[in-house]
Order: sequence, then structure tokens, then C-alpha cells
Amino acid sequence: MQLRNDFPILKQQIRGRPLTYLDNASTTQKPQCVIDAIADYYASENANVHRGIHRLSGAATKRYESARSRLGSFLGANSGYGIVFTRSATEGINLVAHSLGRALLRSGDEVLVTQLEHHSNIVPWQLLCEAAGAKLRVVPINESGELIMGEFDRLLNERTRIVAVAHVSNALGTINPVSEICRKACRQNAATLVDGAQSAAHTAIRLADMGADFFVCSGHKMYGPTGVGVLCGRSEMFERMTPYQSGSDMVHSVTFEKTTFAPPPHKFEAGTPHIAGAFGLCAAVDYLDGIGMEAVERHERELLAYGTQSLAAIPGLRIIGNAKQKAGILSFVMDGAHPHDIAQLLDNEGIAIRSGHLCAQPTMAFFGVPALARVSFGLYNTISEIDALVGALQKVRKTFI
Amino acid sequence: MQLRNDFPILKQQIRGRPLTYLDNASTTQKPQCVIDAIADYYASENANVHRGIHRLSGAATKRYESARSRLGSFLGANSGYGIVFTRSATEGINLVAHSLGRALLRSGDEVLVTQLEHHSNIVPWQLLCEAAGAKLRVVPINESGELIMGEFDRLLNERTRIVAVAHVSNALGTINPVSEICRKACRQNAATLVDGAQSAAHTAIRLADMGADFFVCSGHKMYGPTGVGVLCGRSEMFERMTPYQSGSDMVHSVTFEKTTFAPPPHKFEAGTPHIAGAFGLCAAVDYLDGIGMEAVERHERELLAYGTQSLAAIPGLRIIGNAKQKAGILSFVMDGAHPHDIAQLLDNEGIAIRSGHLCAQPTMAFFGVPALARVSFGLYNTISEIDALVGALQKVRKTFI
Amino acid sequence: MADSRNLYEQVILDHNKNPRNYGKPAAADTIIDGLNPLCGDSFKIYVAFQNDVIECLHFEGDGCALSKASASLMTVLLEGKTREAALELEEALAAMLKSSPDTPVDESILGPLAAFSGVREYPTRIKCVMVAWQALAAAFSNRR
Amino acid sequence: MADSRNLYEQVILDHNKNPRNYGKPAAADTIIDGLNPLCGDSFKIYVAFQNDVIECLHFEGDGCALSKASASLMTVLLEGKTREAALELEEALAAMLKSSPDTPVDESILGPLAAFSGVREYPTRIKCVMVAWQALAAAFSNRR
Ligand SMILES: Cc1ncc(COP(=O)(O)O)c(C=O)c1O
Ligand SMILES: Cc1ncc(COP(=O)(O)O)c(C=O)c1O
Repeated sequence: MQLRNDFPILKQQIRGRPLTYLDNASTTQKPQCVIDAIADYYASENANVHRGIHRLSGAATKRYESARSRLGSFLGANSGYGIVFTRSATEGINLVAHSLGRALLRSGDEVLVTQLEHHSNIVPWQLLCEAAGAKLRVVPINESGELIMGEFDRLLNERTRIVAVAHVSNALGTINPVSEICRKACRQNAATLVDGAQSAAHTAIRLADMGADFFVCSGHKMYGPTGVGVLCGRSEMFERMTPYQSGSDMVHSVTFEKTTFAPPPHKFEAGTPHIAGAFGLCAAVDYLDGIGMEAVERHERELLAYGTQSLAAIPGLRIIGNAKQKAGILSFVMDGAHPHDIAQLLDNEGIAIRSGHLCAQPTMAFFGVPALARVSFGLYNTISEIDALVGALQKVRKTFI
Repeated sequence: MQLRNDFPILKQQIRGRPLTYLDNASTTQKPQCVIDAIADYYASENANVHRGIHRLSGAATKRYESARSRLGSFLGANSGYGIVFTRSATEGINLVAHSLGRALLRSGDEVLVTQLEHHSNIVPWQLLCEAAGAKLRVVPINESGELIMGEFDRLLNERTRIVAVAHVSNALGTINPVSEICRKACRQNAATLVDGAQSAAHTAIRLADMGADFFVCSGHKMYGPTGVGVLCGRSEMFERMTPYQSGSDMVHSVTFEKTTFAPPPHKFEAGTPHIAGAFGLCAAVDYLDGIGMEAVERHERELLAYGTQSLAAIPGLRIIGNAKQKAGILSFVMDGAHPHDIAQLLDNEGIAIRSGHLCAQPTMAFFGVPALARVSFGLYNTISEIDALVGALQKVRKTFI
Repeated sequence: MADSRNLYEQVILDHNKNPRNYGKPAAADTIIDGLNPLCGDSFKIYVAFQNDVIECLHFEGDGCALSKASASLMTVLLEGKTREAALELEEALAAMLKSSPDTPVDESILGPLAAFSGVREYPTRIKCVMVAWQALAAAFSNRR
Repeated sequence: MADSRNLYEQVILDHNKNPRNYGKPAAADTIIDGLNPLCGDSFKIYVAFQNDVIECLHFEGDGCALSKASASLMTVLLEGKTREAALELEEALAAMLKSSPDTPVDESILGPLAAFSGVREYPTRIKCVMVAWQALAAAFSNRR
């Protein structure tokens, strides 16, 4: 596959074997163009943004703002949306929970999440509800790992003020019906946040069609740098929200008596932002669009189909999560072998997968497992890597039986 | 100067002239070793931390934790302190204002800042005081731009719960007597936060001797990457503080009924951190220690002395800020020429300086100026760059007279 | 300083050094604050109307050469104009500043404001030129 | 899988497959929770004392081969030991795991725990080996 050459890390050997990286839901590898965008900025354009008259600073400011609009176009946001750069998906959720949640939620109100959420889309709402005397309600899932939409309909009511849901479950790969959820929530006047950490780099996002009020994602899961994420939100919501972190860059004027704040998105970006991160992420989405998100999605769907079939054929292996709509994530358990030991033995073969509770303990609890082994695909993975995985899993079986 | 070669950007020409970068208080340039540390991580070690069994993840985790201790040793923190990676100095201050402030402050309590603070060390305390019904009090300065310590003594009282002060003023260069301030505040049982954004890369920090409860700084002002900063704080304080952002990595266990939190520093680092940023910052402080912070400080003191003398000789130019203890920052105004126009004309000569309110509007208000022109030195600046600056300022004078 | 001539045209240097209609007039119908927090530029603009027409404009405050010259030119150019005409000129100026540096400038509309065309090379300075104009436009749009 | 032999020594595979003292005993003086949130490992440890001596130890729960084998070996090794001796062995195990992979291992102190020396190459797994031990040590230290 030609595009594997774009990723320097894939040329590397792990103990004499090529790296088979199947932990893309945790973080993705970086193409050379992303690494170069970061290095070039530091080597020839480095300056702070929003602050200086000099040419480096002017250029950095301009490029930072155009990275902002580029991310908006990548996510299919129309002019009704604004883009805030965050550290991560986690920070985006915290920002909304703080700046919208504290103003919106009253005692007795409800926030609706699902049994499929990542901790980062649970705990901020939990703490918010505690602080506001509101109630956190949970849409349950079925044995396949799909949301029970009848229960969603029942739980959504006039007290529901916020609905927060993953686009794709990081633990099971389930693709949730987020358009339907946003449409129904909107009818009840509830704000919607879609956690796109696991979708943004794997399918074309059309935020305007999806209809979410907020969408968050993480650069490092999109072939981009660490320390940068995106919160895309409806401008009218941003206008109404209180600031989050405070300090320079988010103020209009400061006196000890009274401080006024800048309009969004700046209102939500206090202090010097991760400038190199924004540029690297911009390079990453250019790279993705160069391949085409449809092609990326198609490729990963093929890997998923082949992987599902191959893994299901291994005796004693059970795939957890069999939703009809699934992204390129395959979680499983194996008789007699703990997920950690599976991951460890695969690592010795140069195969990197994830194991553990996957930051989704409530999902683990539902399936009654303490941990899962998880394989997650990226655009550079291949059918022969899946064959190597299957061979290694056969060996794991023998070790622990 | 040999070490200029370590900085690729300094080899660059701006409109046919070499770049004379004198905006180091805004952000510093990056040595090649920092750029390499980031690029190498992405090209050959990229993985998430705290999350995986596989070797890349294990190596990243280990390196991330050792970057943490390296920053502690760089800042002269003893074992009573812990290190939290933040986005920036601004985020570090926000974290303390939130997680310590909300728990500590009662109506009628006081927070003490100074007239010299950067907006990032004002607004978080202002909002905190508003929320808590507490009072923000301000230590005034004299015409030289020094804190009036008699007033500090008067303002510090048994209602003072937090004292937040810049180590070095970014607007005037004043070095504040932070050890004395911390000692006196401690006697009144007030917590202390020292904003080291402008000191950490310019003088050896000995946090244990300084005695601050918290110290914050920004990587991008320390020859390191954007998007990473450090909050160093007393572990016993960290233990008592509530979490800040929430989500993965900062929890111990999560159920919809009850979530328990990880111990510090992890409690304060929700979501995937800026891993590459921590590694780059670690490379930056290794680089600084390689030169020796004493040598850095001595060099910048020489530049300041020479710069002060040279600028003072320009007719119509007035230096603002003449503290006896000053770091390598020179702010000034010129008759008939607005700071922005000075900066613009210098830019045409390839000289980058900063102009504006310098995110220190209260300091501007004190001196009755809307803006300042600011020259700020870094370890790579030279005497001949100051000569070039003086020549260019003479021309500016002619243009506007 | 060859380059800077593009930015600091003689008319700009002149209006900066000798701003027209500077200072607080005895009476005004509207007082508008123009603030550019990024720079610390801050102006007060005083407008007196006769029916729907701007009878006279004054300004005072502090700012860079670009913001000051632009405010000064504004007070000169808008005298005797309607609110609509003022808004149109503001839009024309904004559009010119956002255009690429090699686009020809329509002097028939912009008049002496064409002197600001060099600012197109310096996007961070656009705000300086616009600060007085934007404040005026915001106030006028509200009353439309 | 040559490499993995260092990590998964026979004694570990054996204690993982056939954990000793597994399950809830009829009676226990102390019940201790050992949790490794990173991994989802979770054990309950049941301790029965006779005077100051650990009469018997049981455990149950879920965890990886390393955590399970380590817990199983712990229940075997600490029977008849005092709290102090238990804490000492916990410290010796922790120290060994933190030592560099080429440091010789003192089998006279660690006995079969020496099988975990391969874990030194895999720092992320140290926690797995220690989870039961740390829980026990925390409970014992509190009572000292
Ligand atoms: C569904 C989902 N949401 C949120 C997150 C948090 O992402 P980050 O750690 O980058 O904030 C993740 C990452 O694992 C995720 O998979
Ligand atoms: C004294 C001081 N404090 C805080 C800050 C804020 O730093 P950052 O924008 O990196 O958060 C600065 C940066 O200019 C500063 O000079």
C-alpha cells in the first residue's frame, strides 16, 4: 500500500519485525507531512499569535485563523458554527459542561448520556449534575452493543437539557444514530454534544446535516499532533455561554474593576494556544482529504469485515460488540487469556493492540468483563496485518491453554 | 555566537536581512534539539501514555513520567512538590484558581495580586473573587515599576487567602521579591502562586528556596513547544484540591453512581495530554541546563545593561520601568511615534519587537500610556543586534518627526 | 526604509501628525467609543447630525498612525454624508483592505483612503485602519 | 515467542491457570480490595490472623496472568508470616521490579517470586504484579 510510506513509524522494526499498529482508537500515527508542518513552523515561522505587529507574528496569526476555518470545512460545519481549538476531545466536553452546563442546568433537570460512553463523556456530566442538583440518565444498550432507541425515546423528556453521545463507541465500534438523536433532542429543546473522537478521522463528518449543537474531536486521533483538539459549536450557543478559562487573548479589556470578554471563538481560548498543534492538525486534515474520507471509510470497512470473519474463527475467542452499524473497531475476549496477556504476547510479535477497560468501565460492566482486547484500524492497515494478527492469536491460545 | 547556530530560524532572512528576534517575552525560538525531540517522537515512538501494554505505549509512558521529574528538577522542586503538565502558564493559574480557590475562598476573604500582573494572572482571580464574594486587592507600584512593599505588608492580612504574583513582569521586566512575598504570605497562612512565565527560561529557579506553594510557566517561552506548560505545586496542596477537568486518565474508577479520582498529578490531567509537548519541553530544559542558567542570566543581564544605555541615548525615547532588579525586558515610548508604528517600521528592518498593551492593561493605566514598545532578550541575542535596533529606531524617529 | 513607504504614505503621516477635527466639540448628538483592545487604541467619536445628514464629526484619543490618520480622514470625508453613505464607504474601505494586494484600488470611491492600500500586505494592521469606522458603523447600524 | 518466556515463566502460567487459595473462605478477619483501574484488575483478599501471624490468605477476582499468579503466590508465601514479614517481602518484590533488568535477583529472599524478574523489562506491567501486594501492604501499614 503506497500510503504506508507516508508514515515514517511504519518503516520501523520492533524486535526485528515490522510494526503492526492496530491501536488507532487510542492514538493514530503521523504522516510525514504533519511532522513537517510542525517542524517547519518551529524552524522558520515560529511566533505567537494575536499579539504582534511583526511579520512572523502576523503570518502565524493568519495561518492560525485559517487553520480554524479549515477545520470547520473538514467537519462540514456551515457558517452557523464556530471553531474553538482545545487540547483534546476531553477538554472540549469539559468546556461545554462548564460554560453551557452551569448556566443551563437547574435542580431537577436531566442530562442524558449512554452506556457506551468513554469516561471523558461521562465524568464531566456527572460532576456537572452533582453541582447543579441535576440528574444523569443513561440510555441502555442491547447485547449487540447498540443503543436501545426505544429507551432513548422514553428517557428524553422536557427535563432533558443536554444530550451527550459518542458518534462511535471506542470500546465496541458501534456507530450511533446521531442525526436521529440530535433531531429528537432538538425537538425537546435539549442541547446536543456529539463526541466525535472516534469518528472524525474515519468517516466524512457533515456537521450541518448531523445537526449537533456541539461536536468534539482530538487531533492525535486524526493523524495529527498531541495537545490539540477541536470543539465545533453553534455560534448562537457560543454567544450565550460564559467564558471557560480566563486570561490573555480571551479578554476585550481588563481593569481591576471590570473585565470584558472577546467574542467567540476567542472567548474560549485563554492564553497562548497550541499554535504548532493547530498547524499540524490542519496538515492532517489536508492529508485525509487528499486520500478522500470516502476511500478511508471504505478501506476500514473492508478491514473490519475481514477482521471480524477471521477473528470469529479462532476457537475460544468471542467478539464483544456486534452492532449492525460498526466502525473499524474489534474488541474481544479469549478463554483463559486475559486481555493484558494477549496484548503482551502480541507485542512480542510486533503487533500493537490495546487492552483494559478502554476508559469505558460502564460498558465493561454491562458485558460483565473487567477488560477487553481491542483491535482498531487506521487508513494504513492491511489485510495481511490481520492475517499476522490471527496467527499470533493462535499462538496466544496455545500459551494459555 | 556559536549557539545561534542551534536555532534554525535565526539563519533565515527577512526581506534580505537576517532576523533580529527581540520578542522573546512573547515566545522564544526553538533550538534544533527541541524540534528533533518532537519530530522523532512522532516518527518513531508515537503512542498514547498510561493506556497500553504494547511497547510503544510503555516507552511513551515512561518517557512522559521522566519528563515530569525532569521539569521538577529544572525548577528546583524538592520531593514535597509535584508536577502537572498544563497547556500554558494561563491554564496553570486557572487550575489553581478553580481547584484551590473554589474550596478555599469564602465571602469576605481576599486575594492579593499586583499592579504588574499579566492578564492571565488577573482575570482568573477576578472571576474567582466574583464567584466567591471575595475581594481582589492590588499591590501598587512606584514610578520605577517596583512593587511598593510597604503597601504589600499593609494589604496582606488575616483575610488574605491567596497571593498571586509574577516573578518577572512581562511589561516592565521588574523582578519581584518573590521569596520575601512567599515568606510573609506563608506567615499569614495565605497560599502563594508565582507566575514564572517570564522567569523560568531566564534565571535558575530554586522553587524549594523560593517557598512558593505553586509555580507556573509556559513551554513556548522556554525554548520549548507550544501547548505545554508546567504547574509545580506542593503535593500536600494538590492532595486537598478538587479535580479540574475530568474524564479519562484522571479517574480511578467510574460508574454512573460514583466516580473516584486518581491521586495527583494525574487527578489534574484529564484526557490525552500533549505528549510531544512534554518531550519537547524536556529537551528544551536539557538544552538550557547544557548552557547553564547562570550563563544565560549573565548574558541577558549584559544585553539589558547595554540596551538600556543605548536606548536612553535616543532623543525623545523614554524607557518605562526602571526597577533596580530587572530582567532582560526593555519597554519604551517615543515622542510622536506610536508603539505599533515603531514595531512596524522595525519589522521592515527585520527586527521583531512587540508593541501594544502587552496583556498588562492595569500596568499601562498606571503609566498613563495606551501601549508600549517592548524589546525582550533571549539567550541568542547579541550586542550587535542591539546596535542594529538603535540604528533602526533613529530612522523611526525621522519618519515621524 | 523603502518598504514602509507603501504603508506610511505621506497623507497618512500628515493626518497622523496633524489630525483634522481633533478634540471634543461643544456639542454632539452621538458619542461613540472605538476600542481596539489588541493595540490599546481608543478613540471617542463625536457626531452631530442635521436631519439625516452628518453635519460634523470630531474625534479624540490615542492610537497608532494608521488608526489616527484613518479617523482623521473619516471626519473629513463623512461631513455632509448620510448614514447610508457612511456605511457604504465603511464597507468599501473594509472590502479594499481585505482584497489581495495586487487588486486595483478604486480611487473614485475611496478618494484619499486609497492611501491605506499598502495595509493589505499587513493583515494585522487592518483593524487599526478600521477601528474608528467600525465603531461608527456599529452605532449607525443599530439605529437603522 | 521466545521473548515472552522471560515474562511468562512456567510458575506464572501454572499459578495463573491453577490459582492457589482461590475463592472466598468461610471466615476472614480482614477483607481487602485490590484494584488496578488502568487494567480493570480487581481482587478481594481475605486474611485470617492467629494472634499476630497470618493464619491463612485467600483471594478471588479477575486479573491478568501476572496479577493472578502474583496474588496466588502471595497467599502461599505469606501463610504463617507476621505483618512485618509480609511488608518486608512486599518491599523486596517492589524493589526487585524497580531494579534494572540486569541486576541479579536474590532468590533467597524472593523465592518463587523471582519468576517475576522478567517484568523489569515491561514497566507498565509492574503494577499488575504488585496489585494484590500493595493492597495488602496498605491495609497492614494502616494498622501498624
Ligand atoms: C469516544 C472517545 N471520547 C473521548 C476520548 C478522549 O479523547 P482525548 O483523550 O484525546 O481527550 C476518547 C479517547 O480515547 C474516545 O475514544
Ligand atoms: C507574566 C506572564 N504571565 C502569564 C503569561 C501567559 O502565558 P501563556 O500565554 O503562555 O499562558 C505571560 C505571557 O505573555 C506572561 O508574560
